Amino acid sequence: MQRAEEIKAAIEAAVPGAGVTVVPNPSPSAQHALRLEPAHAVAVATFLRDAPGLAFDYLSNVTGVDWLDKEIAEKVKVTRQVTKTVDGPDGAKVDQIVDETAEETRKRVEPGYLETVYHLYSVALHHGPLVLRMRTVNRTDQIQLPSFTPVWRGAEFQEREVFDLYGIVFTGHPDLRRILMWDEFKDHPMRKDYVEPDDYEYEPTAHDAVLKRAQEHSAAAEGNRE
Amino acid sequence: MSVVETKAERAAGWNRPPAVEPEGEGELLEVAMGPHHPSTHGVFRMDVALDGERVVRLKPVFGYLHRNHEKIAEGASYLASMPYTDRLDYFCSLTNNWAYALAVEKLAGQEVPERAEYIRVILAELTRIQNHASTIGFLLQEMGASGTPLMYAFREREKILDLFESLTGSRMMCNYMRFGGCRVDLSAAWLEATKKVVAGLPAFVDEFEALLTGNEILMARCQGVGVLKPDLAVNASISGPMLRASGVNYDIRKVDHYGIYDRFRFRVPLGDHGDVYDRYMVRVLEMRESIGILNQALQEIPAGPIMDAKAKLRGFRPKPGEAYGRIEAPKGELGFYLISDGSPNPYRYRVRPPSLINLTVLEDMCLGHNVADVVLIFGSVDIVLGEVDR
Amino acid sequence: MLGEGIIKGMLETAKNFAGSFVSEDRLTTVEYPEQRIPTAENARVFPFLVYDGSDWEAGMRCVACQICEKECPPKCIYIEKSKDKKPDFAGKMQIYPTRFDIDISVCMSCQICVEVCPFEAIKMDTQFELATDDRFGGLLLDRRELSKSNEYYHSIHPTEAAEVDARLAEEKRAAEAKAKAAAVAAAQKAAADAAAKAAAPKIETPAPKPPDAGGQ
Amino acid sequence: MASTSAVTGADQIFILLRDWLVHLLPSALRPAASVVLGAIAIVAVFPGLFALTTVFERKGLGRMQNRLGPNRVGPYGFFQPIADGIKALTKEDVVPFRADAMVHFLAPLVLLVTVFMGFAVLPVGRNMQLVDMDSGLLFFFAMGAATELSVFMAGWSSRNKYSMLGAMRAVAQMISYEVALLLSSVTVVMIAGSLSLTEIVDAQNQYTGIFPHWYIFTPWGLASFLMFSIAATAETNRSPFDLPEGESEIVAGYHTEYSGFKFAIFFVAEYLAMFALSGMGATLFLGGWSAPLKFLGFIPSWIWFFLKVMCAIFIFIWMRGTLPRLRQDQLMNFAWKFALPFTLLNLLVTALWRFMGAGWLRWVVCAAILAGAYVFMGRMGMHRKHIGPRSYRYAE
Repeated sequence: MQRAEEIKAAIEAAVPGAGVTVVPNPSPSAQHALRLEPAHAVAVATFLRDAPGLAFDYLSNVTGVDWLDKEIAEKVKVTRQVTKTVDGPDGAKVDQIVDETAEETRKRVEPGYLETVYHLYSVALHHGPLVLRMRTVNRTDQIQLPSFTPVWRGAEFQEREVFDLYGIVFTGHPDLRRILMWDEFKDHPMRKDYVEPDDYEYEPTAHDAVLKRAQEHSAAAEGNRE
Repeated sequence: MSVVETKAERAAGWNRPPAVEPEGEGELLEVAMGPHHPSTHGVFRMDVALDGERVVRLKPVFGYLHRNHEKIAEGASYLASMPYTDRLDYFCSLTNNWAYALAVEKLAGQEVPERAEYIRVILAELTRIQNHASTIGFLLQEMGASGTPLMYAFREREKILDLFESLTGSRMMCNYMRFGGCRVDLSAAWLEATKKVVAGLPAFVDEFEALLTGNEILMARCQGVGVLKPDLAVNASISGPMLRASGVNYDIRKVDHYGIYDRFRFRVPLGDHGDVYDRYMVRVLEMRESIGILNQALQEIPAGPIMDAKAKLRGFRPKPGEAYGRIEAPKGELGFYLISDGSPNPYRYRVRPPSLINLTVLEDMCLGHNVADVVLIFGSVDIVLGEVDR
Repeated sequence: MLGEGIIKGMLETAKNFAGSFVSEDRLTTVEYPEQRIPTAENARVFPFLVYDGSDWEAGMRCVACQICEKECPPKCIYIEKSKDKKPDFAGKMQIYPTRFDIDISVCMSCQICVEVCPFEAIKMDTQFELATDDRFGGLLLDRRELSKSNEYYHSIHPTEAAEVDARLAEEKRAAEAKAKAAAVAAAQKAAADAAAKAAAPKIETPAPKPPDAGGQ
Repeated sequence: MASTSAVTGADQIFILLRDWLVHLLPSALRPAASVVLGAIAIVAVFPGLFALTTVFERKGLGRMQNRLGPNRVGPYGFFQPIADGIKALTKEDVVPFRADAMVHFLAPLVLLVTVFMGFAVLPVGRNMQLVDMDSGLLFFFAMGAATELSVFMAGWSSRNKYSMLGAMRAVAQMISYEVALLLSSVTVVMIAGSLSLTEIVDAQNQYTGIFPHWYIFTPWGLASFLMFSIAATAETNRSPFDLPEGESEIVAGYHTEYSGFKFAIFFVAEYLAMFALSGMGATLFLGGWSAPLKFLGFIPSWIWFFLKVMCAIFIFIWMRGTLPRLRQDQLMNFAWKFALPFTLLNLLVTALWRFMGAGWLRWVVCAAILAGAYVFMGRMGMHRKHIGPRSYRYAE
């Protein structure tokens, strides 16, 4: 966390209004991340690469993560003002406004987003990793993020892969095409809500999900035949 | 040496491959090299535009072997992904195991017993030797040496695979390492057999070098071909022997101090030209260093447990969080990035494949060279399609 | 001088050519159907089910817990549980699989099922010559085809099988001791309940068949 | 010469057989029949030798690679070529869609015919020569040059990019190396004073003590022989000059689109060209059918010829087992910048040899010039391309 905070301070000194936040990582690995604002991301990345004390010249890993819309049920302590009738000092009933605290379960939907994660190392100074993250606004239409390929060439294929599998559109990428799936493919298979197409092949031990698919497939095939 | 770009290069934006203009008039010959081509190491395609035999454009096309390993892993438990990692780079299943185990150990905060660390080092270095030997064999195969170096490499590789089989049960799909240790302990007999094999390896490397290193045809074919400049190599995230052949001193065994590599004395060979010959020689020299590591590890291996006492085989659920673990695999930096949401399956499982990322600069290296050089440069990158396409 | 390295290389191949007539190291070919390398003890190919005794159905160790089915990475195991129960090696009544299929065309020989099995019921075979011309039926092994005796297990993985037997014997002893203790406790309770009787009757537990009753 | 007459029977057995057969016919037909019989012998013997060579090649290559090679068909695998032949015959003959079917069909035939023609002038034994031409050498090389046509026909008609690339490579390479091939043979003509192969062999079939007067045992002859061997390797598209069919680069070169028996014909023709050039090399530099030592003269001459050819074939196989392939431009550089100047120099040296008169001086002078030139040009070539051994640094 310490290191991430330091780097955050350095970035904010160099790129005004960068809007970097530290994303803590609770696991024992303690690889804390810096979340960048897409608007300043390329400037921050260039700074990280070129700053003498940081020199994160090696972009090791680029990947995407899909976070679905989350329904969060949380218990909230809610304080309300309620009118209560209490015994007044003179014995008379008096209406009084008091604060009452009650626990309530609230449900809220946290909108999902797509996230890119970058792992940076420094070849010159032999340190790292520095984890950078960026989030899209939502999972449907505002899925643009700036590309880091102009800063680190190593992002070229990996960003293409993230584009292919998650559908994040990298603005500024020189050659944003599908890389693993074929060009005519429509969906983005790594998304959590991706539905596999009905392309079942015979498997003698079909069970669970495969069996379900097999049945659906044969039903569909029956339907087609009729 | 400086690995940072000069100002002028930086001003020019990013390192795009320089455009090569065709010399003569007339149409370019567009050749799809692959997916059915003898030297694309499986199913890989290069869309090449040729001016005569000179390459003016080259676009790699991937995905013929894509099976969405990452998606499969998200639907399987942590343990169930271990055998799948064998199938990424099927030449080096043990280092794949190690990288994955390392990432999970980082995620779950597990400790690895000393003996298990030694076993891992021994197996990883054996893997490295057999991978480098076969890579050179394949490289020479692509150079047209009718398989002789490849057969010599496979002769030694067989001995190493026999060791793998007698320890892990399988020659290539070892599935040996576990989170917090290793699956089965090695016996004294295995250790003896390994010592015997390792004792024979220097003679093999000598034979290899006598056959190849001084060969004028090999030198003529390899030297000055497919040059990769160090600053581009770093900028394009090249890793492994390819990066070091360009003269960048970056060996994750030395940098990350993972495992117990700090205990061994070994050096990192570096090339000065970054061409195919340097990539070949760096691999040869790395084999020699690996033999040194093996000799030390086989001498020093202590007795003790091979699994973390706290490690659980069934019902393994790491706490929410994420971790990126990487090792110096024979092909380069192999990393695993895992996000846990506390369930038995990883929420996100990502492989950082060195084979794919090392191909980023394929076009840069090939432009202006011949078709014959393309297969050579491609072979010197050392890829396995199982890992490229995943 | 030009050609020096070429001549050096040619001498190396000549050495191997000549060596192939005299040295084992330089002629590594094994002519497979006639010659065979002994399989390594740890070698693994496809899983099989271990049974004790001579009757594969009665002696089957599998209790259809379905852990392997869940853990199997390529999901090649299919198990159906029985409605009734049969005694296991320690004499405890257990469910057994009425159907246990492994599709070895899908199986990737990873050994995860062996590792996760708490009952030592599934082990790895070393038999690899399983080629068949029936793509589906021939590669789908049912529980009859999968069942191999414990002696067979001993013959292919002697060290591992001995460890397993020791472990099972230990478990069985513990189970018996527990049963004995329970019986003794029950007897004592009965004795206490009866109160009148001076001595509790000694109850003998029936000795179930030992797991490795192979010698018979 | 007392013992020779006893051996002549074995030595001339084929000639005697032919004459006996021919005398059964009316005299008007005899000259034609004699030629036909000779042609039949060539067409029977060399493809048979080809079959044998494929087995030897695969087994030898296998031994170099620590394996056995084919050993399943027949005793020690020697019936493998029969199995291969049956396989080639029964395979489907695929002609690519939109290929020029006629040319595609003709190419292997033209190749086979031109290759066979070369054997007509080759003296395979004492008096064993189909046609004894005065300009046999010229005829041989003319026929060799005609193979380029068929290779280009094959590459062009296939309508395949790899075939095209292979054909271009093949033609460029063959034409370039033909120069070196011819110029290195010219030295022999200069010394022997004849283009007739019979006379060239006769000139070498002499002995000083027990040692023969083969041209390879002279400085210029050795140099010529080296250049001839290199050029012959390139002419026959054998490793390390097998670029036209470099399987790792352009799949199979000009015969990518050939299958079945047409492919087999290409294969046969490649080996026949190898025999022809080996035979020519033996004739020019190794004394043809003459015995290597005088007292070995009792062994029939044709045995010596075929032994010499097989030795050359073994070296072909040996090189194939060891050497990686050159690149196109390096191949051309080698042809024009090394082989050509060197053979030209060798011509001068041969002239020097011719006019210096016998004595040790011409040996020293010629050998010194050639060795010096070889070392110097080799160094220059490597140096200019910055090719050489390297040293490596280590980081701790």
